[in-house]
Amino acid sequence: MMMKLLSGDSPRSKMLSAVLLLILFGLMFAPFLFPGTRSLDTAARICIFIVLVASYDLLLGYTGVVSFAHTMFFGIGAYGTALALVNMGASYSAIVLGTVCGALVAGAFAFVIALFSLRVKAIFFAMMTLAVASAFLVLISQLSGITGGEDGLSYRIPREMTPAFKLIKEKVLGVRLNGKLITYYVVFFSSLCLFLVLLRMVNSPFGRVLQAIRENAFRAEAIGYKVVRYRSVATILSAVMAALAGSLMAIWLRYTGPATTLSMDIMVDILLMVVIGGMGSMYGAVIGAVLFLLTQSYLQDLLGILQESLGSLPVVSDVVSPERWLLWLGILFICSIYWFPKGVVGRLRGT
Amino acid sequence: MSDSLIKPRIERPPLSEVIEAKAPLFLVPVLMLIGLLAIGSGSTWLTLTAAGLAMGMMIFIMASGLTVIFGLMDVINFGHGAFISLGAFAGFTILGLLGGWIESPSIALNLGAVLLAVAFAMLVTGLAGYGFERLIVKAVYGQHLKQILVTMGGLVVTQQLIYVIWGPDEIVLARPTAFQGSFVVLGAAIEKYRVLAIAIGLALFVAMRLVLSRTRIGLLVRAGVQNGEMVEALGYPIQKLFLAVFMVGCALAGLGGVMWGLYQETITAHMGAEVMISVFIVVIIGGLGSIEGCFIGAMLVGLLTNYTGFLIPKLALVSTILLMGAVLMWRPQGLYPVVKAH
Amino acid sequence: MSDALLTLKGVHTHIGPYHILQGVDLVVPRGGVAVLLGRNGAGKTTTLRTIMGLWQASQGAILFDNAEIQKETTPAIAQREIAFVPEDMGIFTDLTVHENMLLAARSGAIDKERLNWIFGLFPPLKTFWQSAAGNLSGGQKQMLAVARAIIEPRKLLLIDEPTKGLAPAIINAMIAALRELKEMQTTILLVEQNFSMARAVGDTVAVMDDGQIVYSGEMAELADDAELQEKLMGLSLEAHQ
Amino acid sequence: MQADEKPVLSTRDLTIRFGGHVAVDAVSCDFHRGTLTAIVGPNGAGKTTYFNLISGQLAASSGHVWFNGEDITRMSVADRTLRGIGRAFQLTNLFPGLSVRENARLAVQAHQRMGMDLFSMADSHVELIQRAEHILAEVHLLDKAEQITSELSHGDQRKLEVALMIAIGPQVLMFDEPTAGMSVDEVPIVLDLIRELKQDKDRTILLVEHKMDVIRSLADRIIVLHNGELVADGDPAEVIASPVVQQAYLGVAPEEKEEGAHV
Repeated sequence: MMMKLLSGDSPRSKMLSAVLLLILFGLMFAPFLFPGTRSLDTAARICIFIVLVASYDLLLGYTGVVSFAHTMFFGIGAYGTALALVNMGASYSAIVLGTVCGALVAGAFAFVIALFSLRVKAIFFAMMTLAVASAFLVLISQLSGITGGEDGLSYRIPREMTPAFKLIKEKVLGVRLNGKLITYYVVFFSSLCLFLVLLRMVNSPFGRVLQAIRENAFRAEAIGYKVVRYRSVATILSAVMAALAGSLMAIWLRYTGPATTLSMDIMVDILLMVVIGGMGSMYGAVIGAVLFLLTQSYLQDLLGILQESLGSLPVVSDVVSPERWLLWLGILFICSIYWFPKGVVGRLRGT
Repeated sequence: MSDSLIKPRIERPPLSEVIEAKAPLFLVPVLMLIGLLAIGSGSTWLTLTAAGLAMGMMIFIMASGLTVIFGLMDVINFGHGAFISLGAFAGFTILGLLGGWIESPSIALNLGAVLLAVAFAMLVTGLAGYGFERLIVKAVYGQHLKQILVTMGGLVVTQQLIYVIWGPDEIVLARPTAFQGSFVVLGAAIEKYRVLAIAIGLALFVAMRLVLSRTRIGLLVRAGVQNGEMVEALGYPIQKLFLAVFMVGCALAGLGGVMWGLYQETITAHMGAEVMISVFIVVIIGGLGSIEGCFIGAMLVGLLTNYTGFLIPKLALVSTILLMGAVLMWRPQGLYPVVKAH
Repeated sequence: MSDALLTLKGVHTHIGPYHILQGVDLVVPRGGVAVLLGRNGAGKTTTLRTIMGLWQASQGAILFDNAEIQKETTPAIAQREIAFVPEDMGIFTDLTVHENMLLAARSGAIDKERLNWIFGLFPPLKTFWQSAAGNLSGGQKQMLAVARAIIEPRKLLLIDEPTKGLAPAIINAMIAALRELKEMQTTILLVEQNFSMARAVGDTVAVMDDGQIVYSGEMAELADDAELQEKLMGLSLEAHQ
Repeated sequence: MQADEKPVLSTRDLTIRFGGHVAVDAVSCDFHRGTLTAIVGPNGAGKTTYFNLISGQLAASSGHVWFNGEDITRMSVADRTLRGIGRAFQLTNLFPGLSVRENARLAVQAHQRMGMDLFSMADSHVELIQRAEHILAEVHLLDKAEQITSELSHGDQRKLEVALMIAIGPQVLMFDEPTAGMSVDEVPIVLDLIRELKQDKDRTILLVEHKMDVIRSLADRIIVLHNGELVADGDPAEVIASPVVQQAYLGVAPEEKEEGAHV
């Protein structure tokens, strides 16, 4: 049963299994284990980014295609849901309709991009997606009449999903059972399902073909797989999954703007998460997202302490200043590409 | 020796092929004409065209380094944008120190300050390019996937280092006095700085073409683009050539950075990454590895951005994407591909 | 062994999983034309590329002018005055004939007298001096490839199948050129599949098969011994007639 | 060979030009079921290019390729493969990071056209895996099924190369120098394999090979390419002995006169 859920793709390492179980447990009981708005927000972001990063890994790690348009698809999903909620009011049907439309539009966009550029060199595809995604970002920022421009969109979601809604009056284990909690679990279980679906996809006959294409596209074609078609489908699937993650983000934040969904900074973050966690393994996405977001939220505190103790040295204190955490992750990222290309997961598996 | 078989013979290509080959040359004039028809007003059109050409020239300066590096080494440096920012910051540091020169009404002092700033920026970015090539790029020649990732990592790290050195805030600096204001030509206001940018861009384009066609280094670069192995077998260390070209490419990014910074009068660590979008579009339109294609592509993007920026402001960047799509439908490899994208 | 310009001792070369050269021993005497024969895939091209440092020998020694060169880079080896004409000719097709030649002249300038001599050997090069090399025919490209190698005097020429796919008249032009070079005491290591070409210019001959030298000796000996030829060429022609 | 039977594969005036160079020049040839045809010729004669035109890696400049009465000249590599044209490459061409079993399984899966199955578990298709293992057994690789392909010896990689070709259920099998770069003791294994494959009279085998002893022991027929043209076609013994082959391999005739003039 367990193996079937994991699609036969076991972590293959005691250490990795333990870490994954810890993460699962931590996220499942996050509201009770780590009470507080900030930690719940971090937990929800982790759930959503696991899906987002895993869907990116489908493309980068499994198919060997570098795309910089992943945040565009993430944004399309988020804006789809957001626009539906803004225009149709806070209803469940708006959420469903927005999510479905977002996913469809993302898939269609991905199809067009694939049509144009997947026949050519990886570099070409990377440049093209970067340009298209940036133009999309600018377009969204400028169409302020529809998208709210730089300010983004704030909207209401159904009352049952807001903090104002109380499930029961009493606190359970010191935690108030309100609508926010419900939303968290909606996010958590949706993410879990999406992740398991992705895990199934990469372990399906289709997923194996993607790996074959990554290993040797020429030969994949010569045993009867149409490489362009498979790459296109992978691009579309990855885009749809990213859009669904975007919808979850829209619901969780009750706000959608360029900075939270479309920005190139997020694209870089995703890249860092995939590579540091481990390309070509869905579990790498989990580890990468957890590691990165925890660092983002809490390492700054740590570096802040470090900086205070080094306060007197001018350059050193700049380099370890809390705002410069990305510098260190960037260096870690480059090092991992060179020295442990299978990332943390590869390390834990001892390969 | 029977001469019949080795008799000199070169086939003349049919006229249609000649026209097809030259067709990209007409794109810029055609776009200008369409712009004139769409805008209607001659003086507005002239202002926009000057602005477009100036913008195109600056993008060309930044893109030329990237495309030459790609042609020769098969490396696309996604961190190229970091060198644009780095150059801008280095140049602005010098301009900041020479504040008196900039504010003085003397053209000589103004120009001197700008030249010093440019020289320093190119020096810094050239040296940074040396480090970048040795530390980051050298180990991933020929591995595109890793190359994209690793140079992207380099971009992140360099941006952060800029923050460390210059602080997180943007720097605002007015242009030297002599380059403020505009000329009035045929009733159209043309900013002085744009004229300067066009002049520098043109000079660079001509200089690059001359270096490539007339000098030994240029000969080596052109040969290396085609067959690096044979260049080595003729006794030239191609790794050194790679390094030199990489440094020059980065120095050009630095030059472009200073010019772009002076144009915007504001610089941020992200500015390079932002301009890179146009740079990539230009390189794709021009065809990977081609200086001529890059030049035409840059002019097209510059002009189109300014025309649509005037006509339908919200679609300025999107229009260049559409242009890219159109060019790729016509020529899937770009206008003048030196390196096949397959 | 003072008369040997180039010596290979037990050279092994691996390319990926392939073990191509499996202990090659080869001597190229100073001032002579050594021919390397053998069927496709025997390792002839790999031998030349290994000498040039384009592929690294995994084992063994390569001595040129009494110096070990097997660890050196390709440019360093070329600067020892070795010229290489690769199998695919390595023409820079976007460059003109002139520019191709100019690049091969490492001193930076082309010696006029020598150039005229080359024009005499290969007249089409003069005609197309300013044309893009890509417009030349296959035979003309091959002429350019050889001309590039001899634009300046070199100690050793490595030439890989200069007759491949060429018309007889051009092959004869090649033979004439190689004979002139031979008279000028240029040392040449020539890879060939075309035995008549080999016989026309070779002093010594080595035959390769499966990554090893299976025969080496004087060309005259092999040329006279039909039985040996059959055995070595792998084509027992007369046996079936 | 039944000459009256319709050919499985035929090429008609098949030509490809690279710039001015004609690499394959109007080659017309029929290949019949149950035969093994060896294709010989000196370096650069166009043998591998001819293969590439048949299997689709290169697009013909003119002429046609027919397979079972269908014109496949403009078809993609994948479509030709699925129709039954299998190819073992000159340079080993596998999925290096995957296991040997997975390599074979992928080829079987392609043959069953199951690549677009998104939601079943690849490992749950037992019949597929069994078929893959059966094929691995056929090429004597079953005991190495768990190994990562890049770690195999060169000889074993060549066997796997053949396994991938068999797995796609081909009617036409194309071997491009199957023994190139192999050590002496590995060569017979591959030759035996080809011999076994030849037993199946439904299969048509095309073989590019240089070693004449190999050709003599395997081929029913030889065709000779020289400078892209088909210059000889027929019974092995006759073709090997023919002057045209002699000339193609040993050099050009005019040279003799030249020699006379100089010596």
